[in-house]
Amino acid sequence: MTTEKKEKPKLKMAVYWGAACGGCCVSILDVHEKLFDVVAAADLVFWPIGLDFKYKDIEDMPDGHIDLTLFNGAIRNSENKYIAMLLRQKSKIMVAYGSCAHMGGIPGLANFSTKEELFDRVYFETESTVNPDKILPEPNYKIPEGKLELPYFYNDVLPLNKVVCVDYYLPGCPPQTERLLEVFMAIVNGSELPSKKSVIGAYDKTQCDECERKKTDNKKIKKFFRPWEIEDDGETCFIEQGVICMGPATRGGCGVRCIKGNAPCRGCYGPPPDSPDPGAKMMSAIATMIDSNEDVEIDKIIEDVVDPAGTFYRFSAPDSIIRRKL
Amino acid sequence: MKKITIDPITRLEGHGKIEIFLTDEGDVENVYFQVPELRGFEKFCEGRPVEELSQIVTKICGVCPGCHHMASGKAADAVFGVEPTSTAKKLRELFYMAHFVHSHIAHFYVLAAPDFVVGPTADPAKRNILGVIEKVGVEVGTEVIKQRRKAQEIQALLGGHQTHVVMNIPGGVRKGLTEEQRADIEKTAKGFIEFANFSLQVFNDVVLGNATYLDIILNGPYSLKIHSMGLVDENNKVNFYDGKVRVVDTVGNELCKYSPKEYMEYIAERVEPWSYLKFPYLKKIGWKGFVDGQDSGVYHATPLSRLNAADGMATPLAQIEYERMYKTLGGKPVHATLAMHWARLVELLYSAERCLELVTDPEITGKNLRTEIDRSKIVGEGVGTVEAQRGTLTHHYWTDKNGIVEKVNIIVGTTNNNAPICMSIKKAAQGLIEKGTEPSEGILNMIEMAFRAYDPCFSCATHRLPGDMPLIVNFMNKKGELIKTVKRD
Amino acid sequence: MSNEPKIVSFLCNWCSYTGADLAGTSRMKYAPNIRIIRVMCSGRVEPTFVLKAFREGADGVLICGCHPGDCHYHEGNYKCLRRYKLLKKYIKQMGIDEKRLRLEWISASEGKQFAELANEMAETMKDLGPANIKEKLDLFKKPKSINENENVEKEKSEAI
Amino acid sequence: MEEPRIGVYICWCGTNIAKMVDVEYVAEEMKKLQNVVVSRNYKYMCSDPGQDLIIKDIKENNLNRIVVSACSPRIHELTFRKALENAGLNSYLFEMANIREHVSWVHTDRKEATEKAKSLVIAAIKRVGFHESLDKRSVDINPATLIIGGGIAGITAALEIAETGKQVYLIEKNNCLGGNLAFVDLSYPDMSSVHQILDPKIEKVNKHPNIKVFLNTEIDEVFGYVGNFETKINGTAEIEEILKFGNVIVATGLKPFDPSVIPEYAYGKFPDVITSIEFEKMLKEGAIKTKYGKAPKNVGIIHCVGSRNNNYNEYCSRTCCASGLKYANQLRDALPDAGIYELYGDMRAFGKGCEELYTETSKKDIVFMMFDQRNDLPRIKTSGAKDNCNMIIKVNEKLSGEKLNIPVDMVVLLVGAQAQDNAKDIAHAVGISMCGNSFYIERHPKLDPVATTTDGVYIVGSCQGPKGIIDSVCQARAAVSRILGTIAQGSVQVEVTTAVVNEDICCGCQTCICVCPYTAISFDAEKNVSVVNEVLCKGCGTCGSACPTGAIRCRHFTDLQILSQIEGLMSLELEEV
Repeated sequence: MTTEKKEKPKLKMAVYWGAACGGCCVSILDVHEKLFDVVAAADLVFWPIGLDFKYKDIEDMPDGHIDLTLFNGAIRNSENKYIAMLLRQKSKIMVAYGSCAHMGGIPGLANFSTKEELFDRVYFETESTVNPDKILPEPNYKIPEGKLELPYFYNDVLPLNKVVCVDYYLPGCPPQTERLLEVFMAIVNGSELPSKKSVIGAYDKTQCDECERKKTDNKKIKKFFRPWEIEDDGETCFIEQGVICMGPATRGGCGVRCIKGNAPCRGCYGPPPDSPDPGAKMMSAIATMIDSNEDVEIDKIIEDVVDPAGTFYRFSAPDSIIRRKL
Repeated sequence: MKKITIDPITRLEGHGKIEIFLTDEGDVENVYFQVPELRGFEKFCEGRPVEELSQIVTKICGVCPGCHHMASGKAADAVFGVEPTSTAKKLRELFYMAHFVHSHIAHFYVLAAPDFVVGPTADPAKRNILGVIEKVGVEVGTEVIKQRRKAQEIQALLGGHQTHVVMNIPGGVRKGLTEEQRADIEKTAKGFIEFANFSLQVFNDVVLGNATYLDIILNGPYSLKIHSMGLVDENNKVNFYDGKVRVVDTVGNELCKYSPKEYMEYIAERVEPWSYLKFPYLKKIGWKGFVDGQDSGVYHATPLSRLNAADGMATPLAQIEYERMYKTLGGKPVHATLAMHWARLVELLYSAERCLELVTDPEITGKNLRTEIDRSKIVGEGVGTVEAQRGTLTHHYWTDKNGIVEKVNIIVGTTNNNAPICMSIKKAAQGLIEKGTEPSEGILNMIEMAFRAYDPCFSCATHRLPGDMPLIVNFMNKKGELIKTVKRD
Repeated sequence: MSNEPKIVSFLCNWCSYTGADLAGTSRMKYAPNIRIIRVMCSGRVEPTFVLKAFREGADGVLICGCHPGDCHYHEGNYKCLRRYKLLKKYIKQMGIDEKRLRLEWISASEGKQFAELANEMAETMKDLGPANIKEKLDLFKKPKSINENENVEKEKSEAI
Repeated sequence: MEEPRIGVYICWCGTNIAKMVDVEYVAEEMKKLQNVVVSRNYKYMCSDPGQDLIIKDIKENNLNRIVVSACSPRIHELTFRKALENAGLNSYLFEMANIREHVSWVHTDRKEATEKAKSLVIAAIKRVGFHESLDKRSVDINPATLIIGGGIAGITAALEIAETGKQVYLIEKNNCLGGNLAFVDLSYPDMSSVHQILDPKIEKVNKHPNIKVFLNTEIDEVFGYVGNFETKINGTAEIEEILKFGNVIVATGLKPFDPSVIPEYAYGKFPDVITSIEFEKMLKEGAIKTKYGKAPKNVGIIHCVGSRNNNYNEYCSRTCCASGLKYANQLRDALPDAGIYELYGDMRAFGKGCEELYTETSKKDIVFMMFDQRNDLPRIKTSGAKDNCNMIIKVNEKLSGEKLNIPVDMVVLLVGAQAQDNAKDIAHAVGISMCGNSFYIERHPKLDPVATTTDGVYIVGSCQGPKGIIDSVCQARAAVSRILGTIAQGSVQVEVTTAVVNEDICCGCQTCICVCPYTAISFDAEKNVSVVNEVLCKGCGTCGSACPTGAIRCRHFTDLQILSQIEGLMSLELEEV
């Protein structure tokens, strides 16, 4: 009797971006030589940055046709949202890939201002803009030849899970390529995946666990410093030098890359499990470290925390409890 | 009227959409290139400490984060009124050269080569990097990936983070270079130079050696007579990291030469209701519509324009290639859109050579990485300009006395080319789509080649990777009802 | 009651909660807007709780702890004070009126002061009017399926 | 975690709650909530039938969560927890909603009060769903007892315990035992000599094999929990000693009011204006003399000095009136012809034999005069050249309404009682609370007057409020009986609502370590995680709020529990089931 080895069917994979910078896609490219293994194991059925399939192709697919979708980028407009829903319907596994899809990411900083403020600045006020007729981009614009359409621009940036159900989150800005490969191979080899809705490709422990800088229990802060105000010795915990670092409230997995570059962590890997709002947790921790019980002195010290929202919610504003400016 | 929609334009970073309107007779009546996205960094950088911006703005584009990091870093230096130490400057430029090497390699082999090496109208299934590899051999393919990786590794080493760099800090850089690291980079840099030369050889043999391609480049519907912008050093040689902005007109005379902080006197941006992306033009000439020629305010900022705007290259080998290019293409300035690919390779060689210069500079391993900042000397305004792979990039910040950002203005590389891209596409469409006939796949691809040449980056506004291009062409009647769909597969 | 302002209040077990109990045993009357959550120490109160309260529809949040120096756990109330001050700076950035968040010291014997505080707080909230934070943040509904996706008009209203 | 099956009980508390809150309606509404299996209302939940109701339901409907909505948990939480235990349910699967102190007693609009009560109960229900069984740790009782304060209360307690053969450590901050009583000559109402009562006791204490006395000693921090306390003390010899004990009695007593702050009485200005303490000394020495060594012809005794007056202490010091009468008698015996004037606010001769003493005294040619001790204190002035007396007391006599000038050679000020200056330090050291006047708060004013909210710590004597000898001794013995009770049991159950570190999450940032007021958290460099010593942890939860990762869980006050409580509090309409 002969047993012929069955050819494992190739994984159907889609990659799409909402409001994103392309860094996530580059992180996929950064598999470098492994690109060949990836191509061998998976067919990319949709990847606007790289492949020429159109929305129509997706619409024509049967539901659940795609095995794995890596959705990167946040939801900024009606197009992002439509494609997100389309891909959700067509995909078995929907992964929120990267900080923007996971928590809103940097585009989410826009939630600190309203859409109107944003448009005013970009199309009216910017110094180099000449716009006497106060023209703004319009979702439906009549031209002599016919009609031109643009997506609707939403009031706030949303993480992917606010518009569709997400199976897994693969955090990072962008995700560390090694983490992606681990996850990718796990899926290809059909090895057992963690429970739905959980974060993959990152550790449960936060940055400090990996961070090689010297840490002590001397977490007392008399004055906060901005990175350029200190002579960083490259060895002592940033916080113990008075510089705010999101490391303690941020999952490991990136290889403490920013800290290795002598820059404090800004939190792109998001919170550890069961931490409802990493910004609030970190605010609580940092404030606790303030080394004073005197009303006036505390105020003085806090003056140097120049931008709480932008510091503690650098990547997570749209996914936080108060997700936008009210 | 018929309307052809290409949506999304694929193989580009960020989002793009081409609308081609045909008259009932089937002539191309008009072409619109739309950018359907906006993120509004100009607004949401407000309120942040200015030193944080160099890390925030890299997120404008994950393909050329290094450019935004550098422009931002320089703007922040200006805000704080500090000059980086000379070691810091050299480290930054070294990083930046590696950034150019990786990007230019990627674009030429992965994005441009398919159209030439494999052929513009070749079987789409083969018209991608894998097709290229088939033609030139697997070892070349592996070499491409390897060289790009090495360039990425240098960025990771100096930038801390290979994509979203954290290198700059006002007054300098966060991290220095050790001797053995330097030695490694020196080896790598030599490799770059070899590879750049090899790439030029490939272009020479495969493209220039092929009469058809040469014809497409020189006589195809791919030329646009517009002004050229580029950053030049004190000798008017091409420089990516620093210098003055120079613009030469369609016949090669200097229109203006200004230091980056004066940009607002020379550049203005226009808003169109059908695109989220603005359209810059030369302020002194003014906006004359989507038209080319000496009297138009439209300019481009691309590898080709950089070479057009300069008097030469600052490194010997690149200078030779520079001269050869213009000789072959019949003198300066060159308006053949597709010559951008050649120009890009000349730049690749320059970047590689410059990389070696810097890494062999004794100061590069210096320990003095940062100039102290004196709070009392904070200027509160700063402009930072560099040449991004895709055009002149300017960041302009206003802050309060503590360096907290109050206003931000950004003119991104590709934005410069927004109008030219629209025009090139229109021109190509008009030249290629024949009256009454439904355009073939090859034709549509050749239309896309028009914008592909700009290596446009629409996340900082596009770019391209391997893959073929099935395209849906919708033919609509005047009421906009769909009459017929031609699907290419 | 629904149009009346809602105030969530975190009281430490040893001083403030006992103080509020005293207000009760002394039959002092105060506005019913305040709803009390007991924690062992004001040092347990973290920004997450306050933000959650606002998110769920509170118009105001009141934190009470032992007087400085009187903390049952030595310094918990100081930790609370520090977090409160930073949190205030944050909510201001997020467009929540600072007056909606307040920290006061109430000892076990200050039933009267607590009653007055409760009234004061209710008054302030009435002056400020409803915060409507819940309403504002609930605006975006997650559609069940693509077919249920809101029509263009809805999109428009969201966009504007 | 198993699906919660919640029982909800709304208490009427007679009419206390029912008159202001529609308890039936609230109970009905709660039935709509998910996981609520039974929802009842009852007249007195804390009564035995009330508790039996819960126990019965737990058994019949196998409930696993209980919410009682009644009075303050500070009063009856323990009662109901016991009930759960009796039904075989872990006592922490319980939550209380306070709709009496925080609702019915403070609001006036029934509709609003009912709405508020509703949301408080919903919050409790949402919270209890996330409660977890916590195993109470039963710990052996160390039979030794620490007594802080060597006054009559402390001494009495010490001897009581020592007599049963148990060890006592008696800490006294002064250089001798006896406290304030040691300065007193005779005691009222029977005029018996104090030193005849006190001195033998002191001697017995000093000699007792089971009592170790530390003079000139103050404690700074007591660690641990009921049954297992310990403290470091520096005795006179400056040698550090570690004491271990199972219970603590705080008997730090009181401090006499300093009258120099009352301008009217010119204390310190006139040498013959003296305090009751100074007068007792005089009596002990057996000679009542002015500064010039003469026997006073007229003596004034002023009551309520520093007491019952908003500028000083609002409360009554309880012992002064009787002491005043005692002095009148002692003066009369010593100076048969002297004029004796009692200036009082109200004569509060309460207690066995005291009213009798008042009557007796009034027959002894003593002039009693009443003044308004709140708004119109008597004023002591210098006498003129021709009046042959030391000073003049100007007083507006309240009953006659006359302005009187009383010539006196000596004035005795009946100074009130105040809490000790270091009352707060002691409170912190042993972890008990103080009321407004820095006197310590008992667990329950009527039902549990000597215990405190901290298990194993008792308060006796004047540190809880001004007292005479009798009350102090009663309290001391009461506390002793409680302590001997627990010692007899040999073990006691302790709270386990401490903080705990999830080692899979903790990143070792060590933020929590310097946050803990009890140095209960240490760093395990091996595992790179923080570790909580549950013996030292008092469960304040500050570390939990400081932890940036959420690795520290504050048992029974977890993020999840509090966040869901907030949701409940704010939930507008109830989801149907």
